[in-house]
Amino acid sequence: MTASFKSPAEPKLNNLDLAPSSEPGISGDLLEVAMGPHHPSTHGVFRMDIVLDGERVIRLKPVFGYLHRNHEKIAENITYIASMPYTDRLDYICSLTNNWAYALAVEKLVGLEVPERAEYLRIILGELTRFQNHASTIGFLIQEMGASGTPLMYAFREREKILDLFESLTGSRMMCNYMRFGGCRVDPSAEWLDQVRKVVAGLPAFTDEIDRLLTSNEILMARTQGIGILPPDLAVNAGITGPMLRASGVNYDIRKIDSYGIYNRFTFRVPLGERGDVYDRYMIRLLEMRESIRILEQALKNVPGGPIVDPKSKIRGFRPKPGEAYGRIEAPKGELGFYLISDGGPNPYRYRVRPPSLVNLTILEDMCLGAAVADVVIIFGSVDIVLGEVDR
Amino acid sequence: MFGEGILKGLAETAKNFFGSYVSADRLTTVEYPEKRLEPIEAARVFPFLVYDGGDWQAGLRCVACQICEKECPPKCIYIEKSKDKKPDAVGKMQFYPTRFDIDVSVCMSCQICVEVCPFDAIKMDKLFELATDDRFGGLILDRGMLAKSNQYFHGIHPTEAAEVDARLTAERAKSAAKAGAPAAKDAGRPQPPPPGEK
Amino acid sequence: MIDHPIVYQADQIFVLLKHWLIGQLPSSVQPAAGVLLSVVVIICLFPALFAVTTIIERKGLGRMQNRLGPNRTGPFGILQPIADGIKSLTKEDIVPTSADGVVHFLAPVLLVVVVFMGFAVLPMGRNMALTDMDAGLLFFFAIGASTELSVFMAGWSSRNKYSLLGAMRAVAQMISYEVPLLLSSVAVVMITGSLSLNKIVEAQNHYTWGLPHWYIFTPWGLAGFLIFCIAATAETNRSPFDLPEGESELVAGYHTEYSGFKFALFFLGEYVGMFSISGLGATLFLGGWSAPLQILNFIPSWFWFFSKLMAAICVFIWMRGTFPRLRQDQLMNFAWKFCLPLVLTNLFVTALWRFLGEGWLRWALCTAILVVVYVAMARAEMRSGHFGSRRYRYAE
Amino acid sequence: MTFAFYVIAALTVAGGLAAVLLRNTVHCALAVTIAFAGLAMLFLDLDAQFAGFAQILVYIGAVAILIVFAILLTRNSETPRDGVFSRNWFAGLFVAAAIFAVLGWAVLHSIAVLPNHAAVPAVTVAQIGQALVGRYVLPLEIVALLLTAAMIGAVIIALDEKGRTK
Repeated sequence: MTASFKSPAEPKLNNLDLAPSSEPGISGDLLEVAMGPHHPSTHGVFRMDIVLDGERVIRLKPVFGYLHRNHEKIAENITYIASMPYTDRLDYICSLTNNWAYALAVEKLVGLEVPERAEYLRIILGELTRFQNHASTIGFLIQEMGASGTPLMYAFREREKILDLFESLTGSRMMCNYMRFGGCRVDPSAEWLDQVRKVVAGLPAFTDEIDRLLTSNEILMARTQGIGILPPDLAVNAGITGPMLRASGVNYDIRKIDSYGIYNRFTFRVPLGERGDVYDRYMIRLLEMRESIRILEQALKNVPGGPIVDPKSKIRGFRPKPGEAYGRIEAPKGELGFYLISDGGPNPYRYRVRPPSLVNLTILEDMCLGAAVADVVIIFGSVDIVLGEVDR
Repeated sequence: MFGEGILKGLAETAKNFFGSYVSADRLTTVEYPEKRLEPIEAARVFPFLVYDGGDWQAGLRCVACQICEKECPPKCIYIEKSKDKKPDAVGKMQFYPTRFDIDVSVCMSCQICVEVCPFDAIKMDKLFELATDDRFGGLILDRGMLAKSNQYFHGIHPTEAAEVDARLTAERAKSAAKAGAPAAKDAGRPQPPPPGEK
Repeated sequence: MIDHPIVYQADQIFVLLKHWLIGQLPSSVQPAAGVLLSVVVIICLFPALFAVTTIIERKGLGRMQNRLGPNRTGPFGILQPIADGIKSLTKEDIVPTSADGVVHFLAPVLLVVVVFMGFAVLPMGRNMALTDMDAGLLFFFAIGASTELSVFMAGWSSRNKYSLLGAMRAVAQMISYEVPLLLSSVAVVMITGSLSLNKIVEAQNHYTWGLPHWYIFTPWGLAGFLIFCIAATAETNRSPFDLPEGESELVAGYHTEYSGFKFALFFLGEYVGMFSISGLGATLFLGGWSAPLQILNFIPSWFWFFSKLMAAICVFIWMRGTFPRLRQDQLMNFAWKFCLPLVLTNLFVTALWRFLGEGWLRWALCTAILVVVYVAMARAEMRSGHFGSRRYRYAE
Repeated sequence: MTFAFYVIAALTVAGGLAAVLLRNTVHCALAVTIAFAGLAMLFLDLDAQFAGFAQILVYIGAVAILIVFAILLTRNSETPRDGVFSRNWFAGLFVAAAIFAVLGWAVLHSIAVLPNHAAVPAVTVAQIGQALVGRYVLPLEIVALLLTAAMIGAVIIALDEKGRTK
């Protein structure tokens, strides 16, 4: 970790009335606990080496790499299109946005035009993905607080409907492999779009349900408010993106800044938090789900006809001219970028992923210092990571 | 007020408790082996090889061009080309695979092989109950296991199969016309993919 | 209505049955046989109820979460508890090498013995208490206090950090919540003037305009009942106070190192503890075995007791399906800084109620005091915890 | 002097002895609990329900737990290497014997003074309550004050430590 990742200020004790049991500087009764890689609440194989003073965290070292699959090196040895299914496996909750980011990077590299209809489809699928990702993130977060899975099951109930849509369009529920360079793979039928409209019409009921179930719950407030505070300057310095950054009050949404795709045609707002604690991160996700529904409603109103893939695009014998390109999108977890260098061959010369999960996770120690072990679990849950993307 | 949020939460779970008895929208669970979900047409699991007619060995559309083997991202396909030739789906003399294995423990169901195949020979299956007690051998599907009839293809992906059939019929007519002409010089070479086909 | 012979016999069917059975024996062994019979019935009845409860819990939680719950064993999965029982009986009993074998073995045994003893004083119907002890309530709490020791023994003897932490948490929590639990019951004792649970039920078994005189229908009774519920939830380590076994932090708490039959005993102990504390709550505040309406008096008294008990269990399950759990320091703060002042206020209000005499004045005054104190405490609590609802701004 | 008395007495004494003689401190604490429980049963055997249940509630529910917690928090649950016996054990024995002698003397003398040891007075919980807030209200209040003072003292000690480390 570089120096800029460290908090400039003394880490604040997060609203916890625990007296330090030893003199500062004396490490008398410190307890070292390795949380993970086989711990129920580490979302997969992830380890946190925690040094505890009583129940207070005084050091935390995230250890990752247990799920490393050599994604970038593999991608440099296979053709461009063959990497597309591999991007599904980065953040396996939102494969469609991963596809989109990679397709965007290649489109920039080659200069392909995306047809209108494909742009609309990408927006619809991207926002559905964002919705189901945020829903399950909230579910997992509350699950870690011990709610025996109720919000998680509600989230999965809605996610089920969205995944059914994905399956009936792309053939797979999670590993969609749907976007292609310069468009999309399959043209959806009118019935499919009607189905989407029906599902989207039911989504506000779900956000309201989660809202009633959780938002004003005193236990949730007591557990999450003032816990895991991430100050805006630290967040910016550490390169945090996505809902986590916005929960700290920084207005940074790539959908607004880059307006990639056709996001500039839709009206939506970017919710911003003030304190940057776990509750803010939960609320920002909930509010973003509502904005996603707004975008979906606008996009579904008039999906234009026409081709869904640039006729110049081809799958076999795809050799971009030498050059480089960086394509980034606002993935549900933050800025997902793909950096490509082409040397004119069929395989990329360099292929690099900028994973939001990994970058957002680097700040974990600064948020957890002074918190209790029980809080570490929910702070970790509020970061919203998928280990497939962290370790690649 | 203190306690209000707790009561609201309790009301919500109570609503779901009773709602799960009346609304199928809430209770999405299906008791799997006895009841099954309606099959989704686009669903894909593992690839299979399509053959026409009744005999799978004679009717196999695959011409062992090995494009899918090359393009497969996890490299789970293994093909051995034949020495002799047999007529393919459109009636031309082509090679055929003497060996065509797919290791489904490696396959990641990405459908790239289907997209790159110029002969509509490999398609995605929907069969997912492939559990076996042999970790290695049991998960390698050979030619015989992979070969499924065109009728089966029509059964699982009717729309796509109809498109493919229309295309193949057109090509069959074309090649029949060409075969009628005396200069059938490139009959042995693999057909270039028709335009528009991916 | 109870005077009607058929109603009377239905009501007293178990009592009459027992008398008839004992009447077959020589008179010298009759007292001992009577006790033995009752004990055997209790020891068989509540594990059976435990089995029923596990299936209700799993089904109910499932339905609350839009799942089906267990559905494989028997029709609609109702044989699941039998399968679970066979499983836990036949599983290997693993004792860690470094564990303290004797204490490790004694802990679940002690827990189960102790939780069953609580039923000795609970009146489960008219004339259906095992013993009519003068200090019945005191007995109940004394017995309840002993469960802490078994929890500690389990956690300590396992020689596991998680177990020990879970046990310490559990014991600290149980001691803390015993105070509001006891004090909320003291209000009932103050009004009834007796520690005998039979007398407490009798005192509530009156009707005005067909409505019962249960203590929950008084301001102090309602407040006491709510605090009793909270404290009982914490006493039994149920969600949202299930920190001792908080699986996201402590794996399984004090019974991490238990398996097979010993684990089943802990599980049984937890549920039987729930039954006994629910029974106590029903006895103290919900009129025990008395019917909710005078016209319903023809239904046997034991039916009412057990339906109240099961209703309480369903509330436990409902809460488990809804709430996230608290953090340890918040849990302690809640007991000492919120429940304790409230329950002390409630004691004061109860005394006021007792000495103000009949009339609307005591209703108004007692309600007002309780509401004002509750609102003030709640606001102070939320302010000191720095939490509350928030508003969010949007960037266009 | 019934059979039950002998059994309970033997249990109590065994618990007390085990508390002194066992090597593991946590085992000692648990043995003390057995002695407490035996004492409570003795009370119950004498028909003193209130005293018996109060004994269980206070000594098993609170004191035993306190002892156990104290042992664990000071991290001395392991057996000391140089044995559990103090070097000047005979002094302790002497003190114990002296106390036992005084108690025995007092008991033997009071038996002679008691009017009729066959008549067991039926004391209900209500009577104990009446006596506590009636005749003995002053001692009760003094004890309560003492305990409150002790508790505040404990809190102050704890607060002081916190202030110092800050």
